[in-house]
Amino acid sequence: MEPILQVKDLHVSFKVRGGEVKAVRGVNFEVGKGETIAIVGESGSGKSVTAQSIMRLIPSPPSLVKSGEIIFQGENLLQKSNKQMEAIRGKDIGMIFQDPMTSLNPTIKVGHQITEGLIKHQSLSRQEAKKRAIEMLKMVGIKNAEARFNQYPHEFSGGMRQRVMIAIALACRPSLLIADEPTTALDVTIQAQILDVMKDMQQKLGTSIILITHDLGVVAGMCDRVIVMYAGEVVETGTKWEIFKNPSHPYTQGLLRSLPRIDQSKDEPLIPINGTPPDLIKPPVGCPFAARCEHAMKVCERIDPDPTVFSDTHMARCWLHHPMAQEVKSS
Amino acid sequence: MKKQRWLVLLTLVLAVGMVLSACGSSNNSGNKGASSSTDTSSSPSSSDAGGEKLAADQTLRINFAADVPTFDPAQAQDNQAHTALNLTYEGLVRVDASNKEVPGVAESWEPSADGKTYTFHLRKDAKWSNGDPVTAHDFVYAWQRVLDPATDPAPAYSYQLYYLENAEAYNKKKITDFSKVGVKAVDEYTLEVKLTNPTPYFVNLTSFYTYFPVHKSVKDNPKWATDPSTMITNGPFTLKSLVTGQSMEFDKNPNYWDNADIKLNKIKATVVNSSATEVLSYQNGELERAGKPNGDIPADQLPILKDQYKDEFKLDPVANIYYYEFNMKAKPFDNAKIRKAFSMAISRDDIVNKVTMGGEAPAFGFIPPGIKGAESNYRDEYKDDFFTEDVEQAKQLLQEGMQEAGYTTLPPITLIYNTNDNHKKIALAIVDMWKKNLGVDVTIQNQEWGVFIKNRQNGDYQVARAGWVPDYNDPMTFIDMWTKNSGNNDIKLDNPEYDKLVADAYTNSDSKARMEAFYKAEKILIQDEAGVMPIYYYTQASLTKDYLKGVTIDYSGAVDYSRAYLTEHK
Amino acid sequence: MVRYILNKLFYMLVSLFILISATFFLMKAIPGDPFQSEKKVLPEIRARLDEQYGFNKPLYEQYLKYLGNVIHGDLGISMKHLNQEVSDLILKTFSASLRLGIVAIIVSIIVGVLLGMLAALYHRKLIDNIAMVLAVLGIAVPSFVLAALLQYFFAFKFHMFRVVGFENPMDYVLPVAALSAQPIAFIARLTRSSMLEVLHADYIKTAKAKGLNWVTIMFRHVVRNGIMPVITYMGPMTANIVTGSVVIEQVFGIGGIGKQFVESITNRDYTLIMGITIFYGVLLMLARFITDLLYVIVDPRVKLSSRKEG
Amino acid sequence: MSLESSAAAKQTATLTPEDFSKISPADKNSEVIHRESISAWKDAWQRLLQNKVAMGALVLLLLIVLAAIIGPRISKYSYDTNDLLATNQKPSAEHWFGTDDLGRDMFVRTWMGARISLIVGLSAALIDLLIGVIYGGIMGYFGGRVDEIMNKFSEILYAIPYLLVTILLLVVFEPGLGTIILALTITGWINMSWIVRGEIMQLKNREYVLASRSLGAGSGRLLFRHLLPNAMGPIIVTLTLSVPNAIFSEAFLSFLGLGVQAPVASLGSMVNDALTGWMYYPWRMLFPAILISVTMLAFNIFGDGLRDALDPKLKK
Repeated sequence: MEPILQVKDLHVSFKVRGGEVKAVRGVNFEVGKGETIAIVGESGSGKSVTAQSIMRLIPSPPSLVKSGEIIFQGENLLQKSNKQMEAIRGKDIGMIFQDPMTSLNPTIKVGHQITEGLIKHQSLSRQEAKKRAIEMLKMVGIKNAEARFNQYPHEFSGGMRQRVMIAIALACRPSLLIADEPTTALDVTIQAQILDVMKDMQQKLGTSIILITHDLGVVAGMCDRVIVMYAGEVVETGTKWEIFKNPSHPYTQGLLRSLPRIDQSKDEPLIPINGTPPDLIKPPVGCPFAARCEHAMKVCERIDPDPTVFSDTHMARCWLHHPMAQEVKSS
Repeated sequence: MKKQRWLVLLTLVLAVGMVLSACGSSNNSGNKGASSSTDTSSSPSSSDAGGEKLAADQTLRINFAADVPTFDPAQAQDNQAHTALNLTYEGLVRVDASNKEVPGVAESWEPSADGKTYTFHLRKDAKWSNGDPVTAHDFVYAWQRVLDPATDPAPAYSYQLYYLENAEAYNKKKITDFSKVGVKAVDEYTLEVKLTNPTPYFVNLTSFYTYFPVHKSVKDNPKWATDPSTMITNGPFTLKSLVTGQSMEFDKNPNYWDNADIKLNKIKATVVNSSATEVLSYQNGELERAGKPNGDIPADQLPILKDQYKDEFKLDPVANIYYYEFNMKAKPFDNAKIRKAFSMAISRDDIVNKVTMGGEAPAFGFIPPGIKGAESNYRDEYKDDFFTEDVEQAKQLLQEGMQEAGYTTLPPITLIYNTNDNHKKIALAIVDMWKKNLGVDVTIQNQEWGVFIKNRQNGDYQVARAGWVPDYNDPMTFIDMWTKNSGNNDIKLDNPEYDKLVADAYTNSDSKARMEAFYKAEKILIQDEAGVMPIYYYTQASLTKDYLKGVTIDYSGAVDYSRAYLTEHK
Repeated sequence: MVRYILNKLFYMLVSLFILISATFFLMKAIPGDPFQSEKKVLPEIRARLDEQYGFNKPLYEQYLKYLGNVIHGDLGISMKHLNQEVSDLILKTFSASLRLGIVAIIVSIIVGVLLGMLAALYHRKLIDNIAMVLAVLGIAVPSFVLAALLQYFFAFKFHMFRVVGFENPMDYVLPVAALSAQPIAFIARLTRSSMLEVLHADYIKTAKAKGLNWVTIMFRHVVRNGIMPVITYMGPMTANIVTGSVVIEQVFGIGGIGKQFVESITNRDYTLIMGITIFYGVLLMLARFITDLLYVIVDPRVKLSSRKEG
Repeated sequence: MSLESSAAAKQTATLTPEDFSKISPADKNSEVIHRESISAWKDAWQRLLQNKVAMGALVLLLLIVLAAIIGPRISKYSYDTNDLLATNQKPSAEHWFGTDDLGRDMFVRTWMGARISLIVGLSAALIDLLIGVIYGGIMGYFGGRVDEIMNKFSEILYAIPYLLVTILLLVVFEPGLGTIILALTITGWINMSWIVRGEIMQLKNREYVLASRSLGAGSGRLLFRHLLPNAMGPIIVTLTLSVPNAIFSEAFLSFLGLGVQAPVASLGSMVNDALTGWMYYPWRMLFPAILISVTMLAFNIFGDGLRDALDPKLKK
């Protein structure tokens, strides 16, 4: 599959009082055409920062891309001027945010929030843009779209607003959609609907999707590949099946264990991951997960492990896969 | 939804429109004054007056600290109205710079032998601003208006006319026939006035605004005195425009009989009640005159301005007195010795030299210099040496007084004054002197004017600040207020001998004997009873540009700008 | 909508009624009356005046009579400015206050919003600091001090303006500056914090994600939402400016209604006190009402039926 | 797909089996995260401590209060003793801040004035707080009809021009500190009550309140143990900002001649006294004017800092 986006060794930091939060520390991944990948992790794991870095939406200062490359359709986005980025945002890459209640401007009619991008990127007239916007609203499953066009965000429910956000993000038919926790703020029943809309739209438009979530349940229904992030690093990547069937990083395992499963017996409790992520102002020298890891070994605290590759698509960064670890364990 | 928002917008537009239209109408009247300021009409005869070259633009700019409450002579009561009415009206006589009566509407007058009847001969060329002649009937009408019980509102100064025979009875509804009142138009140009008592100062009195004539047209229009266009006046100037709280403009009256003597073309007045602003405005060349009586100069600035503007700064002694009243019915001031002790324990020199700094004269009596006596000034004829300041004697008097009244310590004492910077400073200084010299603690309390005056007049006080401005140029105006039944006797002086002296003075036509009576009365008031504590005789501080000439200030401090003029200046 | 306005109107009337009643009795409770002066009015004349003005009647009767007159739109005749209709006096003097007030309000909003926006855009930079120091000074210096200083320096020392006068456009500069210093400061701070909030709002991210350019984002999205709190401040600001103009009118000798009000109390000009009270009351209620309506226009989330807090 | 699979074990050479022994949970040098474990109040306090400008303002305020307390005592002069031989003196070694028009020492008077102004400001703010919290608390807690009626009442009261009521009150009652404070609080509490009402209304539907209620906590306990403490942030901020407001209003009343009784002075009345002659005796206005401005500034800045510290929206 031909990648439309490659993220190479991305480092992003935030300046705060008392130091620099190293939010993203050497992230690598790529997204293929028409592919849906998920970036999974707890809050603060750097997944949102990564996504927003692609769009160059993180405010700078205080944030700063220290190093790395983001190659989109063969061009490094990090070297684009603001003007050039404006031409890419919304047109080639669309984005949906977590909270549909706050992502729409409360004082502007919903329709106009959709047409704004169309008028800018596709030089449509107001009339044409309105036609397209109504079309989009219909596509994302909003009934009575003509009337809805003239309403304000507060007249929409949360789910409906997220549909509008999808319509906005996809109005210009971008080749990549970044969805930053699009369902987190929604009711469970609505979540499924939104995911369906996204899937449906992907089929219709052939868009690649980066889905950012902390919810592995969402991943299962939607994605081709999964990237697990922890403390600013990618700790495991793999296809959906590899991750679910054969999670190779204790953190991934932990995430899966904390998820209710249908085949789970009643007595088997859900197991949370104890502890909290490390302070990224002074990231640990070793494996960042060591402090919370039940399998932690002495080496974990000292040295951050390199990736262990299991297949073309599957890798994890964990000392447990080191040959020596296997020996110690079996001995 | 859409519809609703339109409705909102509509309501908004309507509401704003309402407000704007409300003020639009009054804007016009404001502009009237502004636009007329540009027309400089015929400049005065450039012939020089006594070697001085007149300025081409004879526009005088002055300030009034408050609006003129009324332009109706019958209703006027205050300084502002006094100045304005002196410009717009003229009575039977005028008072000149040396306080002498000179012909006004009356060309001449003569008293009868008993001093109870005056006959005024009116000039034939006196005209109202609309061209009508001013006749004796206009005076009769005006005076009847003042005295008529039906006049609404009742003129508070009607008592100024009580010298006329039966005037008081008519005003108090004891008689209803006005023809019994002592004023009669013998013919168009002869006015005969009968008085109850011989009143040597009566002619002078007719220069006072309550005695001014009023045009008969006012009968049908109760609002005539609020609008320049309906004011028909007979003075040297007419009111041209009036913007409440903002400005007034007076134009020279072409119909005035003596307009050849009137050199000013126009008088523009601002209405600013901040004395600091007034002085700044003067310093900035926006006024030709600032200060009393219509405005004020901040006490803080007096000593500085006195030096900085040596040629422009003026302190005119005026026949007003600043004093404290002791409530003779309230403890501990029901004891004469205590009152006297307090009065003797302060340093009036310090107050005028270091506190007020307005060149006032320390007062040891009650009748100010500038009030006429038998021959010359009363104060020149009778010295105010009723007591001297003496701390030791004051202490002793206080001891004696306390013993008489049976005090070991004095009850708490509060001094009240009405809110004003100058009163405050004086009060603070005096209280401090009492403390230092007598060892007495006195609390001071400032009260808002209305509250203060109510308390004082009701006798709800121990010591109160007071001031008195004469109604006419005779000691009587300072003396008859302390008779038992006088409404102004706030100290509650009750001295039969005093009352008898006043009664005698009323009926006596012999000047010398009257003055003698006043002196005896004053002695009772200040020396024996010590019911009031005189502090100083006022001066009036003002700043006058050196090119402004001919402004006259009368004995009471009232100002007359009608004969003023501007000489050439930069 | 109509129902909302009627409801609002009803409560305004209730407020007005309470205001009138409270002021009436409070005013009558003040010692003194319009006829008092250093020289006491003769008792007979006094009695006649009392009769003419109805002061000899029991208080409740005077009150009911006044209320009746007000309902018929009659504010009566001033007791000090003889024979002048109170309504005339109010309109005449309000003309000056309105001119001063409107200019001050406009200046406050424009300068305040601009300062606030600059400060927000250059957050934590020099411009921000300068703007905020200015804003804070506006809050910290009493208006009567500011007025006196402005007058002294700019009119007297530098001869740039007249000390007294209110006719030419130039005459407005100093009083307006003194009067709007505080509202400017307030609006600038309000705008700054609200702009900062808006700048960090999610929907601004959405707008950026759409690829809109900076200018469009600023004008379509940021400014409109950022100045919304300023609208809520319009009501209190009107009150502030009306109150503040009492001082400014005194210092600059402007014949406005504020000066008139203070004088009317000193003079115990009952009818004028009541008239101005009612006028102020209606004015402020109207200002608040208009603010509410404005808010509805600017913010589609606000419905007329639900009032905003604070 | 090519994964980054370069030298998977660059340091493997130095590793020993010992490195791969498991660490017991007890030995873990687990990350102790401080942020979550401290209470919201301490958290706010720490944020405040970090805000240098706000802390500067607080220190300044404390200094002013201190000076207002001891300032008049360290001088040999008394605030109300006249010295007519030494009026309007420039600042000197004898009189640090000069003297006024009656020769009174300006240093003592300035600090006495500060004392009075602070008393007025603080008392007015505290009374506003008391009435506002009770009234607003009742409105917010009971809601419904009670709220509707009480709220309408406060709205009606709020519609009455404050200046008017204040002036009338000051003229009706005996002038003095008490009357001024009364006049300032007569409508001052309304704003506070609305803030309290809004907070309580928001809070009372929170889970912990519902939980507490379901456990049978009484109204009083709920209001005072659960609701008010949690509404304290906005209340404190409003309180801080209403102190300078009251000080300013008193100054404004002084300008109209309705301030405190002489010889007692507030900063406002001193400025007003000096206003007519300030161009000749600038020190008489300068010291009290600067002090009043600095006080206003400090309260405002500190209030802003408090708001920032207590506002969870700005938490990073």
